[in-house]
Amino acid sequence: MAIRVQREDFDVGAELAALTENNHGIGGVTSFVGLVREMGGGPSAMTLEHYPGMTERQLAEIEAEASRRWKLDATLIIHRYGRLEPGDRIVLVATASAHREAAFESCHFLIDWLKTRAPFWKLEETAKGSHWVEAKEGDDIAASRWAETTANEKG
Amino acid sequence: MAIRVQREDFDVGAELAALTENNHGIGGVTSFVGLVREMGGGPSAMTLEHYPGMTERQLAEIEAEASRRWKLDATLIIHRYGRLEPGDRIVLVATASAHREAAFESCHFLIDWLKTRAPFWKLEETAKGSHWVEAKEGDDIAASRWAETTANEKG
Amino acid sequence: MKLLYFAWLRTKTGVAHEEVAPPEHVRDVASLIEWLPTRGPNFADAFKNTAVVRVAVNQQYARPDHPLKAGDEVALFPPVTGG
Amino acid sequence: MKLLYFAWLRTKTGVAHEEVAPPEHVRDVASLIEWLPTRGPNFADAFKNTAVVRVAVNQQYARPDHPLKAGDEVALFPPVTGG
Repeated sequence: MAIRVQREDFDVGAELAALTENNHGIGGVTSFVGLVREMGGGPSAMTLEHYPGMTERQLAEIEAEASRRWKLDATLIIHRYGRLEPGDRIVLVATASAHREAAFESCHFLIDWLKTRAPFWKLEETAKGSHWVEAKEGDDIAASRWAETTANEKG
Repeated sequence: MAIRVQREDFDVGAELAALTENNHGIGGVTSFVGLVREMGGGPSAMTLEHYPGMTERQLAEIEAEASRRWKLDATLIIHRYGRLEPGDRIVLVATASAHREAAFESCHFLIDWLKTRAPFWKLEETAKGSHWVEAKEGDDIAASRWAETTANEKG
Repeated sequence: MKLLYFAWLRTKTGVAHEEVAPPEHVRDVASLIEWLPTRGPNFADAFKNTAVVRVAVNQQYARPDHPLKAGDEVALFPPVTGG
Repeated sequence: MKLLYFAWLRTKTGVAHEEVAPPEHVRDVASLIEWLPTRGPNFADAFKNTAVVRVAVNQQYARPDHPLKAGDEVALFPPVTGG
């Protein structure tokens, strides 16, 4: 159960290996790596702003909620901030469980909730200057399919 | 779109990095790593037997089916055979897409189908000797939720 | 009371964080959101459309009826776009 | 016709692969599965419960009515347990 918010890149292989080390009850690890995607109109970098303190708190709450809902042996969320370029890793979410269903569902749950609740904002650089990326309604819909009591906590 | 059936271990971080290299249209990579799980009754190794030729064929068909169903930028399946010990990696399935829903669903689809169609068999070593692991009905059920035309192809 | 602004709420107001002593009638999130645009043209512009403003009190998402008190840390930001 | 056996079908029959010339009436997967247990006690034991036997013809899963011909590669195995 680990949360890290950092400027630096991360080593996916090393992180996943550390997650399952010495726990031979784990049957599977599902992970999601989010990358900076190049939008139409050529290369565009972005800067991720966040709310230090609240970010860690929200991620820890999301992670605790996943551990309540599924039987998990280990979870990891790493989210970067600062300036990132197309192809750069932004986020890693990984969940380990005895069974693959729990690993898949909890990992999917974590990234969906993270996208609607973790206080990060993307400032995209384009040829015409910088602009703040608008939230996608699809993210709220994706998160809402997991909704139970947590759904109405969002302000 | 790559399939590998091998005795050797694999480097998850390097494999995932290679999968997305030079494709900046990819927004997310979902991966699943299956591990040898220690069963009740202490450490137990296993030997994975497979049907060379048919394995690669089946995996390639499953992968092609995933690429028909979802918009994917890259997919990778690596499956090991031979003797493995608890904690060892058995399988890696990874899918890359512009959008995370496609990556999650296709990765989940691939591992569910792989578990019911790829010709691998586990011979488990226990204190009482070796025995062939029996197929879990749950795997058929997990795979059947993806069923369309492919469901009735299984003999 | 400490106010923090993020993303375009920060760039529009021109303020990252500040200490404020709001008038007496500001007792909850809703009344704070009503008061803020009265503080000058940049605030009026930033809080033009309050439907897209999210609020956290002491680092937790808060609803309009959430009460506010002197020592609170109140953050104002648009819908999040991380991940 | 080449036959391959995997997992406990291999250990029970004691055969990994073999070349066979089945009798004339063996024309599809179903009739092959009926003929095999008649080949001796180890085959009778291995094919006691044919409901759990899976068949692939030329490396593709095949149903009972799948026709067989001389040069086919036919694999017999229990439900798979990989991944």
